[in-house]
Amino acid sequence: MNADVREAVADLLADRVTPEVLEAAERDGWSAGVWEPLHAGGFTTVGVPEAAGGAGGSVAEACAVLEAAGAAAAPVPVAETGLLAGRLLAAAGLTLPDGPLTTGTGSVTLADGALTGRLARVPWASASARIAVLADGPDGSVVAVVDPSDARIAAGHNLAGEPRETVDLDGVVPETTAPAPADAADLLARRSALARAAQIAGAARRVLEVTVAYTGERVQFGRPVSRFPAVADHLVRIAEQAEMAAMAARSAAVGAGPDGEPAELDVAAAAAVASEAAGLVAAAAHQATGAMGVTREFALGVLTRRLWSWRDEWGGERAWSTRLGHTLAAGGPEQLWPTLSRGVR
Amino acid sequence: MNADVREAVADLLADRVTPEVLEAAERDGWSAGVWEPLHAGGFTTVGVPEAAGGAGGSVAEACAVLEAAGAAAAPVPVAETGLLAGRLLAAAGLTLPDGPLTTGTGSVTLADGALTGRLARVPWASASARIAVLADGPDGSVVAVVDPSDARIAAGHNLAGEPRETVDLDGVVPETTAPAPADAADLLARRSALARAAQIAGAARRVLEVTVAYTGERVQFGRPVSRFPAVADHLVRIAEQAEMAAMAARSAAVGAGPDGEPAELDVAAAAAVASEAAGLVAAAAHQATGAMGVTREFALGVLTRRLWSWRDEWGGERAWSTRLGHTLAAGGPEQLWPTLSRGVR
Amino acid sequence: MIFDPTPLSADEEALREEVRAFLAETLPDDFRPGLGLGGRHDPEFTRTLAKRGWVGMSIPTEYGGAGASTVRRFVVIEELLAAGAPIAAHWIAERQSAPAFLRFGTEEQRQWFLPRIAAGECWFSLGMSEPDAGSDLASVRTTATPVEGGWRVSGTKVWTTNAHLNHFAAMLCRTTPQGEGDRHAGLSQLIVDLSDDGVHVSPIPLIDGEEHVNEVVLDGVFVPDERVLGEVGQGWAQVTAELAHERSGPDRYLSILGLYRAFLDVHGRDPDDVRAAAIGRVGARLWTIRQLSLAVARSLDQGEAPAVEASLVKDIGTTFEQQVVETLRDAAGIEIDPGGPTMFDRLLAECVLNAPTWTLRGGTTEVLRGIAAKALTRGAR
Amino acid sequence: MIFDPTPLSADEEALREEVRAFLAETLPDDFRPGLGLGGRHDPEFTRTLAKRGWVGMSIPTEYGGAGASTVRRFVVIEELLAAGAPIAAHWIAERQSAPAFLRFGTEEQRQWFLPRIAAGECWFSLGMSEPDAGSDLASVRTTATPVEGGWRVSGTKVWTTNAHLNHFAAMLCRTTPQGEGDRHAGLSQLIVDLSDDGVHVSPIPLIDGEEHVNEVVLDGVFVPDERVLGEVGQGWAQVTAELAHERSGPDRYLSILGLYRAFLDVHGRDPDDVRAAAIGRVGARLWTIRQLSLAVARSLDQGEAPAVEASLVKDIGTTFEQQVVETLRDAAGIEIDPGGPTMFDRLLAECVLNAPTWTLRGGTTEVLRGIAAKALTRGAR
Repeated sequence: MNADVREAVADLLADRVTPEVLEAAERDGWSAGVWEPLHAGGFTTVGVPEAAGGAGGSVAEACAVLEAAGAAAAPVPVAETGLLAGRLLAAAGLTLPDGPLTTGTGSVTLADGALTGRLARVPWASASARIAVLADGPDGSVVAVVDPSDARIAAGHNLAGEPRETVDLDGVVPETTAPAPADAADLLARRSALARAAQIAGAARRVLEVTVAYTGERVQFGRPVSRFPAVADHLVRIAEQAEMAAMAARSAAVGAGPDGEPAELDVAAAAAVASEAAGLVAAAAHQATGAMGVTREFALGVLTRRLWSWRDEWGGERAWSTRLGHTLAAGGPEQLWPTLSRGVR
Repeated sequence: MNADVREAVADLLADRVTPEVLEAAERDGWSAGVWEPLHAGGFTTVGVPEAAGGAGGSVAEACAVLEAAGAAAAPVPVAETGLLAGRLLAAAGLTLPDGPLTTGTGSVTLADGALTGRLARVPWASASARIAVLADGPDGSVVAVVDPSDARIAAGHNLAGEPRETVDLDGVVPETTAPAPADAADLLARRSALARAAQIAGAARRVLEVTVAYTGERVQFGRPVSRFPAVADHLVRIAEQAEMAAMAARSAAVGAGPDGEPAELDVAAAAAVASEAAGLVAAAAHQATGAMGVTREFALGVLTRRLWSWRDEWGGERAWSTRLGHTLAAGGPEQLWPTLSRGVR
Repeated sequence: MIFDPTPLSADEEALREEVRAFLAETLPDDFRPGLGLGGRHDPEFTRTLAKRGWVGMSIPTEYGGAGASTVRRFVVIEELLAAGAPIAAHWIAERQSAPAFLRFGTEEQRQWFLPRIAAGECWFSLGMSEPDAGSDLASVRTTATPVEGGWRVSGTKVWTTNAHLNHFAAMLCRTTPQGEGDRHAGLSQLIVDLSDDGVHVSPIPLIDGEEHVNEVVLDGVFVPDERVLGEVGQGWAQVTAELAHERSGPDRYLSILGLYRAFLDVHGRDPDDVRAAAIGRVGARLWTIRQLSLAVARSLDQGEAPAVEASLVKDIGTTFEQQVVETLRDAAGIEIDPGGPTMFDRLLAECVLNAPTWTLRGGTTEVLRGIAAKALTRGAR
Repeated sequence: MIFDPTPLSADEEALREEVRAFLAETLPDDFRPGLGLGGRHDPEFTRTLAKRGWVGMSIPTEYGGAGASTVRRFVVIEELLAAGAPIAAHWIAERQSAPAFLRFGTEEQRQWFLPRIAAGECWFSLGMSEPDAGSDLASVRTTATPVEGGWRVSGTKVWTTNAHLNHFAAMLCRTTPQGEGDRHAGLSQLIVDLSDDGVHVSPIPLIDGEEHVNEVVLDGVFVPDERVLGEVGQGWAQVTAELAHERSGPDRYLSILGLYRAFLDVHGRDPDDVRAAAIGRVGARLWTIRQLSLAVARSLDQGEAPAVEASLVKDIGTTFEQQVVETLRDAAGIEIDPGGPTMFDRLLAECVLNAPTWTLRGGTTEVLRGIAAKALTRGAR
């Protein structure tokens, strides 16, 4: 099931995310040409209940989409539209606006019907049709829908050239608001970290393919460089870390169950493992491919620049490890093994 | 000069520290047969002023002795007698008692002429003729000389089977006392950490020799295993870390100047580098030598068990790195490079 | 490659709870968990386990076993290893010898050995390594010479764990002199009775002071024809198949669980961020590797042969175990004290001395990475 | 092996202070330090340095240089790199080309090139790598064919830093067709004037968005005989000697100093223990590696040839630099923001993108370790 979703998205993106499209997306801020077919196929809102206007499906299926999107380096807010903003809106009983969506973290207040505050490093803000904002209202937390053209947006990027923008709300009147569930912020943070873990897993897997292919074709001193023990060793490390990242992300996603949210412990573990894997995979791949790997023409940099970015977004290895460690420590030694050996559902 | 000292001690120990002697020392707590010639040659109190009954010489020369002793895994308190207890006594204006000496850390009080308190993990306490104790007296810090037979001593060891004993003083009347200089404790800690760094440097160098020799002789699949890239890689890592440890320990020692004490920053750097090197060298050597390396008959374990012990005594890699980091941070960014590029004297 | 996570069924979870309850009842409160190769050699414990059907679980019922799936065996083994239970007596018999008899043994051998293994009454050692051979297992010099009704075996084996306690060992022997060609030809597996007069077992002391591995000198030991395991001359193929079997199980990531638990107990109460990060790092990786290992077990039950995946998981696991020791040691920030007051002190000392051997068991890091690299690059062409 | 630490003389320390004062005066307050290969290409700065005698310092006075020792040059270079000063214009000319002219050049070449290099007016690129060659530098396909009065050169070179800005490049060319035997025979070094009409330079965009490395296509470029560097056919020996020259200098551990300083500035005020440990780790290793590198320099001045030591130091240094980026990134615990408000933000982004190239310069990790391993095991037999 999840494998089918992954394959469908991979097929759909295969010929669409070309080097030219990626270069253009870095200039333009995103790629409408990649977005349209994904959106038309219903892949941008997998994991958001149909009742809220989403495509339905589990968090695991949404992560399957993200793995494929990560492998393709698709320059569009697919994680943000579905698992992040989409589910945030749905949880507050709101219906999804059409088009790309995003959300971000920051301190925003709703007073007298207007929003004031700043969201930092919001992914794809300018390219989005709407921004879902979690704000402090007079009667508690609310989810508000904002048109980005009502906000002041300052440019910003990650290492991969993906937009990460500063969104200032100076008394912006939202289109809609609704009370947010008590755990909305925490669940959003979990899904965000899980989304990046899934993207990392996909990209890491693709790095393995690219690196194996290149080192298999490239001949030095009369034989393919993949036969040199040092290079072969890099390939094995990449494979191991790609397996780790994928298993961690998938386990956390599957553990969410058919309608549920991923567990805190699972997300923490997946984020920590995927974040570390991202760095190790990128380093080993560049070591194996040498100078060619750092040229802009070669397929590797597109992926490693994303790995280097995604691993720290919504918390990196140390942050999630620390959080997980405090949780495990609080459980005490007796609960350690029962907690860690709790199976996926 | 330092090289001459190293060589003299290495020559002296070469035939004396045999596997049988080491096994016996683990049973007996030390080796009188190794101690005697070192002591007779004046090598146990190098770095302690002649005026105090030491052999004279600089901290760097003392560390040269320790490098050679570390390489030989000499089961005797040569660091403790000279750089540690010896200099502690000398700094308080006391003359060295004859025979092996030691010292330790803990909370000890001098009141009404008697010492009360506990010293933890004191090296070679039972084997020592006297223990130099830094205690809080009524008029400030004092250095006291205690006969170990007046104390309660509980057995204890490090991973290498070297005695690390608990010394309880229950109202012990010291043989002598003298006011301690204000910075006695801090300087003792520095010299202690530097001493272990020097021992690590010597042992790491010896691990390289043992591992290169073994992997060069051992034939597998028809050629020496040192020719296998994975093994060759381990050898290079061992060499690199041995160079790092030696350069760090020697730089800190030479930096102390002819009569001085090693600088805090230098010791912190040396201890951090040597401590990390110890673990890396031991791991790589065992990986390169396989099953043979973990047998008790083979020369490697004698050294690696010491590396695994010494790296954490008087503070390990993280403790010294943290201390160094706070010092460098306090100096601020402008002073960073000037501080680190201050040459050895 | 890249597995999907596999859920445990309600039955499998119930089995886990059963084993857990049994262990809580059986092991004393101050029990010191065994590390590494599966804990201490305790015939009594092994027999008690066997009564519950938890020894030789995958042996078919007709031979006295439980006929259990790989995953059910995984569940039981995992709990035993997590507790550091004393399972060394039956460890090799159940993990290696029983599957070997099932695959290569005669019907008579199966009927004789398997019920005894499942009863916890028949314990095996491995007889593969020889002096100066290292990972070059094919450089076997122990020879078996055909004699009336069987073979006469002479040679020396090393690293034979618990040969002084166990009943039998499957010894890899040269049954045809080595020719010019294939170094792997002419090898056979013979079941040697370790109580035979010609068998001389002496301990090889290790740097941790333990003496549970042995040198075994075979001095003209007679092995009857009916104790040849599998085909004469096929020893190499049989042994490599066995090695693959032992690759990716829970023993590849649970050697450190006792240490980890003790760290939480001693240094994990309201930890600072350095210690919390260490706890989290270990936990996150353990949680993930466990899913990988379980996925291999499930895939075996589904009739697949995930040899490369198993190699990767083993390499990941043993590397992880060594890192854990360093991570927890660093986070504790203490001098190692083998006789120290806490369980963590004592287990840390044991782990530091033993960790170097963890990457040697069942194929070194280099061998495993070689297998994996070959598969990866083959896939690409 | 294993060096002793070497003290700097009062003179050498005074020189350091002089350079430091000069830089404090010359570089603007908000100066963004250059990383990696020695900062930006700034002819004006190079000329200013040259006026002080700090370009081509080791060139003898008779050729317009300062005739300085290796250690004095080390001191100056170290301060320039520590500040991340814009020294790219003269970097290769002074580090590689000047020593090559001194060792292999004709008297005429020395008299023409060396004073210009020392004056900061003559800038060089390297022409070694070719497409699909990687570390296999001997697989040269650029050919130089003898013609009346010189050679005609055709082929393609890649990874030629600043070829669009510099005056010359020493190009490794095949002057005799490759035979069956020694792949290293028949190579020669020719000095190509990069302003020649037959030279076509185009940028190779890198993942950091920079375009300072080039592909250089040589389309029948004429090189007169007097621009052959060294002996025809001896190119390989000359090039490997040059590579040894560039191994263990301060550029192997100072690429990260700007980042490290910025970390202290932004994240190092009253740091928690995690950040303090990171600061200390970097500092301790930097302090040590610097002494190793200095020891190599001193040993060169004493007439020794520490080629193996230099390889080890280079490998230690570049590995260290890559680790530093990870250590500081982890300790900062921030999202990388290439356009972020702090110098640390911007330098971290640059370092993460560039770090992969640091182990490629001057012999890859694998090549260096190969050299060292050979020396280590030779010593043992």
